[in-house]
Amino acid sequence: MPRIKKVLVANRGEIAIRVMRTCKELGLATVAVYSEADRSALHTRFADEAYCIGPAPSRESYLVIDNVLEAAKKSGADAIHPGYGFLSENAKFVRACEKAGVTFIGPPASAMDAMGEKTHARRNMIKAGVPVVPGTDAPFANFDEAKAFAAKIGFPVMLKAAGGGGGKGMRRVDRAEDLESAWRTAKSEAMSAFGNDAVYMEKFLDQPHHVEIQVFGDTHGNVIHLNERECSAQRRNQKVVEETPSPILTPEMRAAMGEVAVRAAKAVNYVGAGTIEFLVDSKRNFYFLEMNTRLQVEHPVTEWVTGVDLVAWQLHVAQGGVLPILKPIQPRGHSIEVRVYAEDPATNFMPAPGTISYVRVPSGPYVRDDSGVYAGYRVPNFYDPMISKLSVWAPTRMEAILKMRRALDEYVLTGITTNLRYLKQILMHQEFVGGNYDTGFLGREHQKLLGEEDPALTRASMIAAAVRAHQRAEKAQAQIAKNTAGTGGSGISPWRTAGRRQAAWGKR
Amino acid sequence: MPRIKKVLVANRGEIAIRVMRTCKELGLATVAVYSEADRSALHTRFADEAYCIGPAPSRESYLVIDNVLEAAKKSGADAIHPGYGFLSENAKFVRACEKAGVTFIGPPASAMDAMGEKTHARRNMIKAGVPVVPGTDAPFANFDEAKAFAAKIGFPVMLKAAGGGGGKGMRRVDRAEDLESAWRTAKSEAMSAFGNDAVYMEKFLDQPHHVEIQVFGDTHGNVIHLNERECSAQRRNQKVVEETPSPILTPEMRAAMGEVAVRAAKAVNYVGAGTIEFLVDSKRNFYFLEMNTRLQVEHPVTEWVTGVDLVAWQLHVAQGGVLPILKPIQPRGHSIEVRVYAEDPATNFMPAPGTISYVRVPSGPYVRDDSGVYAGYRVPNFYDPMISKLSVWAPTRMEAILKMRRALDEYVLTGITTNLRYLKQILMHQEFVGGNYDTGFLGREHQKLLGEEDPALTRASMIAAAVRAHQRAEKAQAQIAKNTAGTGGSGISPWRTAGRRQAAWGKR
Amino acid sequence: MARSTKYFVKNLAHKADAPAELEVEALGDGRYAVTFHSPTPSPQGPLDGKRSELESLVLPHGAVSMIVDGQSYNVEFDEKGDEVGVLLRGQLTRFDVADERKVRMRAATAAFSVEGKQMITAPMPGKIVKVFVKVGDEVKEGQGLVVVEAMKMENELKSPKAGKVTEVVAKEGATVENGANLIAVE
Amino acid sequence: MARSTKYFVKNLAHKADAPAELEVEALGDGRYAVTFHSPTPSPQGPLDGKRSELESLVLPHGAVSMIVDGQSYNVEFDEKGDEVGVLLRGQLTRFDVADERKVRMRAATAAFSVEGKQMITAPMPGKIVKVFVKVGDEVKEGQGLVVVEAMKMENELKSPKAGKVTEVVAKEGATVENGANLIAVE
Repeated sequence: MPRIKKVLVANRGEIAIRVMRTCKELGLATVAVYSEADRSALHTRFADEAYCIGPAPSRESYLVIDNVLEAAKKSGADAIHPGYGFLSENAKFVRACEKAGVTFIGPPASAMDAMGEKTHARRNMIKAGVPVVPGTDAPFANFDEAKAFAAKIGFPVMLKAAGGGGGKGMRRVDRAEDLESAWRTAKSEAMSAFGNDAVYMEKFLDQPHHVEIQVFGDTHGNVIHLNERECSAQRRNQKVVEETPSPILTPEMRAAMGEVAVRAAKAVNYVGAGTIEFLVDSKRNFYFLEMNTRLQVEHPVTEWVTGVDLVAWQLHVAQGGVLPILKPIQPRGHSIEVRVYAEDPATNFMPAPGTISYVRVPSGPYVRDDSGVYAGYRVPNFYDPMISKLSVWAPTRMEAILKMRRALDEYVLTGITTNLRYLKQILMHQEFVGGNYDTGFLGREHQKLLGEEDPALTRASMIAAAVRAHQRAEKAQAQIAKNTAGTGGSGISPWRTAGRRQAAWGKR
Repeated sequence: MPRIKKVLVANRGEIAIRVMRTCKELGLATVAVYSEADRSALHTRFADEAYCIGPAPSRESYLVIDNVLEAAKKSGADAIHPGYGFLSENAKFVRACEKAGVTFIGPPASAMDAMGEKTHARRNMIKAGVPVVPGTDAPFANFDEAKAFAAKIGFPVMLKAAGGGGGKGMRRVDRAEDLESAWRTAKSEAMSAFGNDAVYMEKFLDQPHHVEIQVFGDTHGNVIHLNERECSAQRRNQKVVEETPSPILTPEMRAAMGEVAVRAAKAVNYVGAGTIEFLVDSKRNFYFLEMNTRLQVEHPVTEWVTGVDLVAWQLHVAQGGVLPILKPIQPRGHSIEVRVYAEDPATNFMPAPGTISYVRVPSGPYVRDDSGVYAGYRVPNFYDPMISKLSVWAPTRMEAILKMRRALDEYVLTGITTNLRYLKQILMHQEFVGGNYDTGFLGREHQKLLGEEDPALTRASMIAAAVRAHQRAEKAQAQIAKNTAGTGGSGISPWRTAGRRQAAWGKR
Repeated sequence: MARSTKYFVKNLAHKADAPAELEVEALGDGRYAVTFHSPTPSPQGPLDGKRSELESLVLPHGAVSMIVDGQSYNVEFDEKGDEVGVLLRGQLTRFDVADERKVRMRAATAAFSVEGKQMITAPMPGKIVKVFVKVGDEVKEGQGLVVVEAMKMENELKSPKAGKVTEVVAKEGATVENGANLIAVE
Repeated sequence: MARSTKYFVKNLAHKADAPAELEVEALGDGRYAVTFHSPTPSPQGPLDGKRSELESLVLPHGAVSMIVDGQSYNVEFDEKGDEVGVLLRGQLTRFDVADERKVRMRAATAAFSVEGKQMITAPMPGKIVKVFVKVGDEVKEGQGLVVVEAMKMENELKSPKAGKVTEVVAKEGATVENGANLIAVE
């Protein structure tokens, strides 16, 4: 394969910056694409070249394959890194890149096909001997089959649509007598959502742990794993805190899950960075959930404990290189990542776009901030509101927790509402500190995680607020005095003075 | 020893922040001291408590033992971390802390005494069997002794004052016929500088490498070393780039130097973090130069490759803890640090204090910025102009160099003159990349390191400058149009308009 | 302005509670004395009339470095309309801060009912600095009608409703008493 | 202002060289066309009259994001007096930038000899906007004497020396020709 010289990053924000950083280190030219809403985004400014690919909505810009490829052609980019989200798991895009003669930095389209569709992936995994959540490996022919199967695996069970996800055609059933009505509504919902009323059944796992294994393959048939990540701290089914090693894994479990993950990846001839997601039940049985055929948001924690630059490996493998390391890498120390969002945890995590007035990111030993924003930047309301991934490393888990708390206290980001305080509360919570938290943790503890006031800090804050008001009044007074003196006193138009005083007070 | 609960950091700027970060992680309260010039400094804002200890000049504030101890008393601090510089190597201060019942985080006064004075340290090391630069172990009784000794070790030689350093009473002598006049001037200079005309002689090492070993001791008699740092990139005898491992060291040399360093530290019953500095000649012989009885500026590179938080260890040992690790730590990967100064390399590194208008620090994988500044901060002209230590880690030296270049390109700091471009040129220079650079490197290559223009970038910069001028003119015009419209046109006072236009143009 | 001013600080997380009263006295050189007075017990702990002296340095980007009894607080402010968010040691607290003048202004505004003819009255003794409207003008809700100066600060009184100006009693430069009729909007 | 303006850009690392001439044309929506004209060959490479279209977005903190033929430049500026430092892809270059009006003003100033009586003259046709001094005033070197408006921009003419104003020919509002006497300082 020819050497890559110029990489177009078909993404935006912090992940585009992350990918470009490695490209720059490797001496590769970088090309950004941007929507009209992202002209001032940091990734547009950070790249060597930048091309506009359409209006703000992503389906008219970042998701338009032709526009991305046209930018690649204009710039002469010989490779495209998709980041995550957008076109990163779109097999059609992979094929279009191939046709255009541009290297897609990711797995082949065939591996995406094999893992992209739920029941298909499930069957592939069952064939490869990978444990999946107990259930049927094909849709039921009729209700009696479903009834018999439920009796066999035991309630609670999940009815799931074979044709698609997103919660549509999905029903949790706790008792046998509720099965028939759930069966009917699931089927009709599946039909209207996917035009396909096929449903299948899985054992319902109550508040499992979400543990995933990072895998990496090359074009020479080598596949290795780079240990696990614990991702059970989820709000509204979205990860907000990730760590590695998982506090619930034993070395034996890590080896077993790693072996299964490599087997799963090999079954679909996987190439590049990928992640096998598992659910782990309270008895520490683990079940295949899905494969993400791309880089993950939480890849920095793996980088911290392995010393590997995963994006550098992606580029290496995309050029036909052999994986630099072929045996398991023992994790060194502990790493935690938090996702900083422009959102308000108190109002059900409502996104809170707006203009950032000031930023000072934490730093110092073993603290890494991957962000895509800057002071004065307006976070647009068209895209995911994640503005930074903050990650830390320390020799032990407890030290990593202490370091992350310190880093969160240092993080100053004003002008918009963020989840920084909420993240700090998670890191302070005894269940998190204990390490045995499941996917129900954040939902269950929501009220507590919104935080309580420290009366001493509230008092200091009140003093600060009152003195601030006083200082502004003083400043306004000084301004008036100055203006009056400058124009000879009484001759000044009161209208003017009013205007100035108001200006001095800002928009209050 | 009692547990430390509150730490006063008797320092300022980035090192104060560095120390406080670890204290915060460990749950220790932090106390800053500040001079009148440092009321707005980041360390004053970063600490839990802050006390003013005097006017701007450090001899009236940071160097006044009584003022520091008074702040410790007021705040109830039970320990003092001295950082580096200021009182960090002052045995009198250590004794004063002891008397005040405050734990000094550093070595005992006796170890400072043993290492603080040059000839004393030299004799102590010779006694301990540590190789020193070949020379006399005591001052000469008369000139004939000196003449005979020079003939024995061979020219060139260095005549050095026994009573003090700083270049005073120091003469390089290349030929036998120059010795007598040098002898006379060195002695008279030593007398007037130190009130002591004793001189001794050392072999002159031509452009040696400066390699140092980090050592650590505890109160239980354990001393270990944490590998070396290569610090040969020096301008005006000050380190600007440091790295570990040293590119010129073999594992055997590392082991040998480490062993000698540990022996040196044990000879003075050393406790805490310390550094044994060596000169290495072209035949890779190494000689004891001096010991720094404190944390070094370049400690982050050691932290990167060992995973140790040296400040946390200092705190641990100060409370009587046993060193957490007692066997050598194999360095993992490679780390480089650069010192970012507010100075102008083109005018002989003249300090360039002033107000920082904008900062965006580099980040991303394995990049660490230890700085003590922020946008809007005025770098005062009373202290060392170092504003940040930027360090990186990578699996190999070449990758670390590439990463540092990327990080330096990312560093945006406007409003004051810095050495950022100069540092980038060092990282680009073939001699540095080759790894075999000695202490003469930066001086020899000075002109080249000031950098050359890239014509393409100069052209783009010219375009940017012209368009910028045009945009400002446009803005000024728009402002005039607005003002004119707002007041009904011709009725406006021309004086007012002029004032506004000038305001719109800033101070041009 | 007065060297000492009283501020009413309401914690927006406890809206039902009465605001705390803080008296701020400028001591010069960025030093202030703040005394807590509170009419009712408060969830912010006992507000006992204790006087704190402090130093407050305004930084270029609008944040403040405040040192109270040796405690150093790095304070960032986030302002949205009349509210101010105070971020201090990782805690963000939202307050409504008003001085006495503003409190009276608000009381005056709160007394408005927006139906029918609305008479805008002076919320405190002061001087009419500016009248923006004349009889017959169409005004929008929230549009400025008149500026009254009191306690050396100016405050703009706004129309409580959209409508037409039917009376203009206020005269620029005139001194008015508390409650004096100024402008009617119908 | 004219849609197209010529700027003289001198690289301060090569002070002896003639400045490059760049014609900047505003195309609207933050887009500009820049054409290089240079009287002499330059160390900045052949300046061949090539026209580049570009987009320049001014960011809140004063930096600029400039995209020229797809190349994205993040540009920070560092201004000190008349000089501007341009930091772009790690290279810092210092320039002196002047438009035609400013160049003529400077030529006028440069013609001054600071000994004896100095007559300040109009550097180009324009209108006297403001006269700051009257006969008999003591002035310092660099003190503003008169403001002349030309090409819709105002420029303040400063005293070349400390001394006394001996003549004031300029009248506010008057139109003056190139070279007209304005003010004498002795």
